[in-house]
This record gives sequence, structure tokens and C-alpha cells, in this order.
Amino acid sequence: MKKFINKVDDILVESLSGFALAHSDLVQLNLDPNFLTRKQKATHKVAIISGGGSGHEPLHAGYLGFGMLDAACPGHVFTSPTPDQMLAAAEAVHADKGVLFIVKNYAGDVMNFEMAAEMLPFESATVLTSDDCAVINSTYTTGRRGVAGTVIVEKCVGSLAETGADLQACKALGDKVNSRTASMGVALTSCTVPAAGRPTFDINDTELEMGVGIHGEPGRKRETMREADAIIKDVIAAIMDALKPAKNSEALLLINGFGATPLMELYLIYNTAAKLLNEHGIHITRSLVGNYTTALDMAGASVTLCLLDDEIKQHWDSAVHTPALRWGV
Amino acid sequence: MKKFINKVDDILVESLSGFALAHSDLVQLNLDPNFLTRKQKATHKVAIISGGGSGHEPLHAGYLGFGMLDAACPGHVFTSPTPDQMLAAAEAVHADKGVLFIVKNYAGDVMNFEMAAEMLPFESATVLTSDDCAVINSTYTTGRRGVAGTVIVEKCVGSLAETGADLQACKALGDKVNSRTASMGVALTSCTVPAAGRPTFDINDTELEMGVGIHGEPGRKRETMREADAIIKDVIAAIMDALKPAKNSEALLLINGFGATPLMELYLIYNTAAKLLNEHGIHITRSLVGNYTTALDMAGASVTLCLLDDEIKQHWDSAVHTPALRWGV
Amino acid sequence: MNASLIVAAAIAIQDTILKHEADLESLDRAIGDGDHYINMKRGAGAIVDMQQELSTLSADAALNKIGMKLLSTIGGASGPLLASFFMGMAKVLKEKGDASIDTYAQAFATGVDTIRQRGKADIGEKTMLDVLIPVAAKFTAMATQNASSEEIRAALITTAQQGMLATKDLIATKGRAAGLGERAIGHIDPGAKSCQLMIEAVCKIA
Amino acid sequence: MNASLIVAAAIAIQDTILKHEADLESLDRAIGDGDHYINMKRGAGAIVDMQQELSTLSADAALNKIGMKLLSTIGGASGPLLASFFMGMAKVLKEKGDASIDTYAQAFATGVDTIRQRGKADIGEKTMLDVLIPVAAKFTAMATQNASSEEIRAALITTAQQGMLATKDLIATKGRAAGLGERAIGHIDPGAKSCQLMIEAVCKIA
Ligand SMILES: Nc1ncnc2c1ncn2[C@@H]1O[C@H](COP(=O)(O)OP(=O)(O)O)[C@@H](O)[C@H]1O
Ligand SMILES: Nc1ncnc2c1ncn2[C@@H]1O[C@H](COP(=O)(O)OP(=O)(O)O)[C@@H](O)[C@H]1O
Ligand SMILES: [Mg+2]
Ligand SMILES: [Mg+2]
Ligand SMILES: [Mg+2]
Ligand SMILES: [Mg+2]
Repeated sequence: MKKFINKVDDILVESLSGFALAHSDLVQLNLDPNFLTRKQKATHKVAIISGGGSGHEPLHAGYLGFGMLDAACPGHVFTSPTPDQMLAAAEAVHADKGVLFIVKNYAGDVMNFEMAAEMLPFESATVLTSDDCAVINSTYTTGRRGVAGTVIVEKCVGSLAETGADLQACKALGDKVNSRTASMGVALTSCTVPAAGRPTFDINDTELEMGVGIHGEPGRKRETMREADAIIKDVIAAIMDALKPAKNSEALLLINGFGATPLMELYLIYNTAAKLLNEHGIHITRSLVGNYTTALDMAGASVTLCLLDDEIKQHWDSAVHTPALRWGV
Repeated sequence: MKKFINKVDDILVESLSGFALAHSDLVQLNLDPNFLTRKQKATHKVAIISGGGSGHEPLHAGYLGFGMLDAACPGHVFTSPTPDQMLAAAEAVHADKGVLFIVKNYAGDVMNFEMAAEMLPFESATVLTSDDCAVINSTYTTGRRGVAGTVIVEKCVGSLAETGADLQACKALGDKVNSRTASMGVALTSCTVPAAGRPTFDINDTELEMGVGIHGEPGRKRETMREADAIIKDVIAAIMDALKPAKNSEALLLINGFGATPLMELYLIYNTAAKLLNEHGIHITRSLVGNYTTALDMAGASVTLCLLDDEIKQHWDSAVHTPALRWGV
Repeated sequence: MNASLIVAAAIAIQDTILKHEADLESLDRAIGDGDHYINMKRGAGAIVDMQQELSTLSADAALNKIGMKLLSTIGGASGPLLASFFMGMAKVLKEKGDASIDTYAQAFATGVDTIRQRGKADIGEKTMLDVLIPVAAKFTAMATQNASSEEIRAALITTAQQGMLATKDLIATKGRAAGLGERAIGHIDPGAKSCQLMIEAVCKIA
Repeated sequence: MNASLIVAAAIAIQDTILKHEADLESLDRAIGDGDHYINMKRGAGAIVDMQQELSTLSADAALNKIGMKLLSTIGGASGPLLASFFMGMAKVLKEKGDASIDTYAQAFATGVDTIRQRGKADIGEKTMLDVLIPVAAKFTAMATQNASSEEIRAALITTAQQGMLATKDLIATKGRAAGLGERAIGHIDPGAKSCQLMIEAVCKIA
């Protein structure tokens, strides 16, 4: 393992400190318990709080700021944050309109946020994101995992909250965006958790992991490496199967890099995915290409499709000012 | 080599097509010869054209748009574009105020742009960027290489051009920014040029390449892998040596990932670099952290410092609307 | 149960976790995200670091403190679950007083039940509960049968072992391996393994 | 020089480039950016693809066309340099007519000089010029001495070889290896190698 780190135990705090320093106009860092907030506390709105294991940067702290999150709680690498972080963050940012937690659907995250919500002295609600259609929904599972679609949920909910909408309306929009969003990822290499010091899984030069999770969890299947067009075709098929969009649906296409995949390849994937979706009668009218929900240093990418309606479009397009997503301001 | 590609010979066109599609609101792609332009031709200003080998995305096409570039000419991977591309691009975007080429200082780029300039039927000037202080300037070299500092030059010159400034003024600002900027990079792994199919250089788990070029060219020295703080200390020392800034200088700090380095590590580097620069009496008042000038899939990062003055600050802060850099709009 | 036993147990647990680094890491790497060892190590370390404070407390207060500490230290899925266990146990001890082996069995069962509620899982879902539920049942049964401490310890070690091994052939329906389907088969659940190790370690305290 | 000789030369050049893939690639990987083989292959391929068009042209027109094609096909440092070479040659042939071995020598020397001007480099800087300048000098000298075609070919092959090998111990002061300092020592310059190969291939055409 070669990484730009000092002591393994200090990575998180040093990285968060650098982040807070580089974006000191936008965010503020609290250590022990670890959480980050917007620089300027918003006073007129539902407090939107997210969080999760670290290693997915810029998720979530990169989305702090006007039009998106009020606070973010980073856990250890790939490990859910603990309730005390959420409680302290909520205490810092709530403004008498309640707290909305946006939580990726993993047992650990769900339970830690749930315990925080139970202890919280004010009203709260939770949106669970579960856009990963690699995990086929069935009675045998706790449901799908939350992955890159979370960014779209955070953007839209953040936008609505900014208008002064109430807690239930924010939750409803988050649930709606989530239900209209599906993602699937492909890994070409494993990630390496710094504290473990070696790759999470072994994969050789002729293989890929179809449907990999953003923590390096196994996906649908270990498959043979092949042309990008053939890989993406299968990914799009899975997404179509999950969303079953009507012909002529309008959609947002997000090509997300897992951390070690060059933009050149992400745009090539975009080209293929857009063409295939076109053939499926989907109109791509919004796009995002880059590293938005990563898996440390994994080479790989995910495709996310979000079916748009006027409400979602409005909240996607609205001004946002965060370290990782910025437009209209 | 595992990459999201189809045929090696098609990568460039497929990736450019995906880029143009994903950013069809901002850019337009011309194939054969390959060049990209802003969607809306600017009519009031010096045309700012850059270009270079591909594989450094988002450089240069990612900086097309208001406040930055008018056209970008992508060469094959790590290979300078050819004069016919620059001629066609200039023809498409010039607006009777002349053409300014921004060229990274490599023999190939310099010669190809030079030949284009010689054939050009209208006035032109060239800014050569040469911020890489890994190559120690001496009478034995053709000078330093242009690396991530090029982004700062393009941003500032693009801003000035937007005000209607003339060709010589734009060139002068570009030269000034370049002269106040120094960078140095460190590679932990090699990149793999798709057409070559294997890593450009061999490097083992206990080594790093100090001062690596953005094409995987060897740098100052093959060194022993060590803590981030120790690595960055040497990088900062080289930059200080190159720029020799006055105490209390104000500066922009850019931590640039080479393509396979997670944001978590880039922010950790930022933390260390900012601390060290502070100790040198430098005030960091502008920051940029992310993948801005990459080397395909190389794991590694560069540190760029640009000494600010009021003029540079004004042009750095001004509104910009491109696929990869956007603020104020 | 007194505080020094709790501290001894914490040390024994830390010891066994550290000894089984390779095991725990590779199990979570195979069907999870590879952090279970790190999580358990962090948790165990935090408790051992508190030993001085713990040794001044009553058993129920100590267990509650341990639960709170694990909750804010481990994170992930195992954090709130193990925290729930200790807080559930503490509740029973507080109510019933720190008395008989019967009470301990009931406290253990309540702890397991608290996990069950928190995780909305049950036996057969390829989780730590495949160890904990049978162990709780065995403990309760033997306590009512007035078995000796030695007999109980030996039985719980065996039961935990069996529960742990049983996870190998299961499909996971809870936790991070849920949804892997057939691919989870053939791998022991990491949380089941760490629980088995902890039970064995505690049962072997002299 | 007629068009069919030019086509034959192009084919011979493509052939030798393709045969030396490993060599050329590893040389540019060692002290450059690893693309020299790909660049040369792309250039040679483009010329061979033009053979039909070339065979209808006069020598000077064909060489000029080749120069233009290389200019818009290769890119990098070698593109404009090799393009300059052919355009320089074409100019002399156009002025002097396609006549004597003397003219060819002069055309070659002018081609090399055009490279020198474009690249602002000279002998001893660890570039293709370390092959081309000695070869041009030798060619001119032997042509004025009325050496036979066979003698000249043999001499140029040897001179190119020597020039290529000489780059090994040089520090680069131009091109991508400039600034590597001592680290460039011990590696043959890729452009020198490809020029040597091309000269050898052309000199060996029956
Ligand atoms: N709902 C649940 N109920 C009981 N145990 C669970 C549940 N979800 C996960 N687990 C247990 O947690 C273990 C994983 O813990 P750990 O790796 O520390 O957390 P994470 O899964 O968040 O990375 C699993 O092996 C399993 O035994
Ligand atoms: N200024 C120059 N004058 C002469 N030859 C040069 C000069 N710069 C580079 N070269 C030659 O070009 C070769 C490299 O070509 P190539 O790899 O195709 O281009 P690039 O260096 O742009 O990647 C070098 O090996 C050297 O022989
Ligand atoms: Mg985890
Ligand atoms: Mg090159
Ligand atoms: Mg885990
Ligand atoms: Mg090269």
C-alpha cells in the first residue's frame, strides 16, 4: 500500500483538517466528535444532515453549503459514524424546523442514525437512499444499498429545504428522488482500506466485479473483462430493469468514478451510456461526470440514472454552493 | 492494462464525444481535425486557444467556456496536437482581436504551435507555461515543463481577455502568472498509455518518483517511499527555491491529483502543504484541490504555488463557467 | 459479577481479537467491507483504556458505560449492536441486582434480544445472532437446570462454536453480505466469528 | 529519384519501425513519455496509405506531401521535425531538379538543417540530430568524392549506427529528456534510434 499518509490513525483528522482549511469560506470542522457544518448557520430551514463512512469523498462533506447539506458526519474509513456525532451535528445546525437525516442504506448507517434520531431532543425524519440495483431486491435482502444516487437526493432535498419547506415535504422529495434513481457499479481493481493495508479483494487482470459496492463489497458477479460497450450495456440493462422507465422519459445521467478512473474513461462511458439510453427511448437532459461518490482508490465507475420530473429538475438546477458541486452562484 | 475502452484507436474520439455530449450546453466538438470550441462564439475578445496531448483531463477541454478558453486542441494521448488542429480551431474562434496560444513548454508542443502560428493568417502570440520546478533551470535544458500551473494561467488570461483586453496585454498577464508559479509532482505509481498497454515506468512498493512529469517522464530522483509530511516538505522546499517568495507573500495553493489519488489524500497533502507554507511566512488565500491536470491513471499528486498580486487575484476570482471550473455564474 | 471480572473480561476479549486479526479481517473482506477487525480492535481498546474508571463502578453501571463507549467508538453495524447488548444486560442487572447465575443468563438473553430488536434480524440470517441466540438459549436452559459454572462455560463455548460454523453455509439476509446470494455461501460471518471468540475468551477466564 | 522508390522507402521504413516496436517503446519509456513508437508507427502508416497518390507525383511533390502528412499525423516532437526534413528536401529537389547523387546529398543536408532550425538543437544534445548531422556530412562528402551508391549506402549505415550509439552516453539538453541530467546517461535516444533504423532500411533497398 502506497498512499500519501502519515500515521494510519491520523489520516481522517488530517484529511478533514485540510478539507476544512481549503474550504474555510464554506465549511467549519468540529473534532471529537467529528462533524462538519456550513460556515454560516442557516436559520430558516430544515437542517439537512448526512454522513457515513469516510473514503467516499467528496461525499458527504463536499456537499456542505448553500442549497445542499447543513452538516456532515464522517465515520472512520468505510465505517458508519456514531450517534454522538449526529447528535452534536444536529445540535449545531437545527433551526426549529426539524432535522432530516439522509442515510445510505447499510445496516450500520441505518442503526447508528436510528439511535441518534431516538436520542434527538427535536423532531427528525430520515431518507434512506437505496439506489444500488446491483443488489437485486427480494425478500431475502434488507434492501438495496445507497450509492452515488445519494448525491442527487442531497442536491434536491437541499434545494427544497432552502425554500423553507417543512420536514415532511423534504422527506417526501428525498424518498421520491430515491425511488426514481438506480445505480450500478463496476470495479476493475479493489480499493485498499488504509488501516488494513492491503486490497479488500483480489481480482486479476482479466476480471471485473459487476455490481461492486462502494466499500469493495462483492457485487452480482465476477465476470470476464471486456470492451467498455459490452460492460456498460449490462449495467444499463440492470438499471432499466430496476427503474422500468416509460418511453420518452427524461433523465439525469451521472457517471461516477470510484477514485482511480481517469476522466477520459468516464467520458467514454458517458458516450456509451448515453447512446444506449437513447436507444431505450430515454432523453438525457442533465449530466454529471466525475468523482462524486468514490471508493478510496478503486479503479471503476458507476452509472446512475435518475428519472426527472419538473419538481426534480427544478431542484437539480437551482443554485448550489458547496466545495464539490457549484452552480448558479 | 484494464481500462474502460473499446478499441485503443477509438478512445480519443469516443471520450471527446462523451465530453461534448455531457457538456453540450458549453462546448462543441469538431472531428478531423479534432478541436473543441465554446458553444457560443465570443465576438469581442482575443481568442484564447490551448491544447496539448490528451491524458491530462480536464486539461484543456474542461476549461472551455466563459472566462477561460475559446478553443482546445487535443492531441493523441501524451502527444502534442498538430498544426492543422490549431489552424482550424483559430479559424473557428478568432474575432479580429488576434489569437493567444497557451502552450505547455514541451519541445513537441512548442514546435507544433509555432508552426501553426507561422501559418496563421492573423495576429497571434504565445504564452509558454513552464511551472514545473522539478526540472532545474539551467543552460543545459530547454527550460522547465508546463504542468498544473497552466490551469491558473488559463484562468487568469481567460478572465482578462473577457474584458476586451488586447493580445499583448493578455500575453503579458499570462507570462506574469507563469513567472510567479511553480509546481512539483510526486508519483507513487506509473501511468499506462493505452496504446502502449503497459506502465510507462517500473516502480516498486517502497519507492516514489520525486519531480515526475505529467507524462510519466522521470523527475529529479527515485526516492524511498516515506510519510506524506516528509515528501511534501521536500516538494515545498523545491517550490520555495524556485519562487523565492518574499515573507508575507499571498499565494494560491493548488493540490492536483494525477488521476488515481483519492481526494482524501489530496486534502491530507493540502493540510501539510498549508502548514509548511505558513511556516515559510506565506499566506494562502486561494485554494484548489482536486484532479485538474492529470497523468491518465497515475497515483500521485503535484503541489502548485502561485504568488498573488491584486491583478492575479482579480482574474482568479472573476466568474468562470466551464465544465471543470465554475464559479460566480 | 464485579468490576474486576468485567475488566478481566475486557482484557481477555481484546486479547482474543488481536490474536485473530488475520481471521477476522479476511472474513469481512470476503463478504463485507474488510473493517470488522479494525472496528472490534478499536472498540476493545477503548474499553480496556477505561479499566480504571470501570473498576470503580457497579456491574450494571460498568456495563452501561461499556455500551455507551462502544456506541461512540465502533460505528458500523457492530457498534450499535454490541452497544445494545451491553445496555440490555445492564438494564437487567440494575433491575434484578447483581446476584445469581440465573440473573446473568437472563441479562445475557436480554442483551441478545436488544440486538435482535435493534438489527431487526433473527437466527439464520448469517449474523452474530447465529452465535448469540443459541448461546443465550443454552445459558438460560443450563442456569435453570442449576448446572455448574464449569459445565455452563464448556457448553457455551461449544454452542458458540457450532453457531459460528453454521453461518458458513447460510445465505445472508441481513448486514453487508445481504444480497450477495449464493456468493456468501462458504464464508463464515465475521460478526459471528468475533462473538464466538469473545464468548470463548470470557468463558475461559479463570 | 522516382515515386516508386519513395513508396518503396516508405514501406521499408514502416517495416523496420514495426519490427522494432519493443526497442523504440522501451527507449522512450526510459527517458521520455513512451509514445515514440506509436508516433512513428502512425506516421509511417499514414504515408504507406498514401502510396497510390504518391506514385502519381514528382519526387519533390511527393516529398512535400509526405512532409505535410507527417505534420498533421504524428504530433509530438518528432512530427514537426520529420515533417521539416521532408519539406526541406523537397525544396532542394524542386529547385535543382531530380538529378544527381549530389543533389540528393544536398537535399538530405538541407532536410537535416531544417530540423536543426525548427528544433533549435545541434549535435551532442542527445536527439535524432546526433544521427542525422553526421549522416548528412558523410553523404555530402562521399557524393563529392564520387563514391558509388553501394559505398555510400554502406558508409551511411555505419555512420547512423555510430551516431545512434553515441547518444547513449550523452546528457540530453533538448527534447523531453532535457533536464533529466545524469539520469539520461546510459539510454539511447529514441528519435536517434528510429532515424538510424530508417536510414538503414532505406539504404538497404535493393
Ligand atoms: N441487522 C443485523 N443484525 C445482527 N447482526 C448484524 C446485522 N447487520 C450486521 N450484523 C453483524 O455485523 C457484522 C459486521 O460488522 P462490521 O464489519 O463491524 O460492520 P459493517 O458491516 O458496518 O462494516 C456482520 O458480520 C454481522 O454479524
Ligand atoms: N529540439 C529537438 N531537436 C531535435 N530532435 C528533437 C528535439 N526534441 C525532441 N527531439 C527528438 O524527438 C524524439 C522524441 O519524439 P517523440 O517521442 O515522438 O515525441 P515527444 O517527445 O513529444 O513524445 C527524441 O528522442 C529526440 O530525438
Ligand atoms: Mg464497515
Ligand atoms: Mg509524446
Ligand atoms: Mg465490515
Ligand atoms: Mg515521446
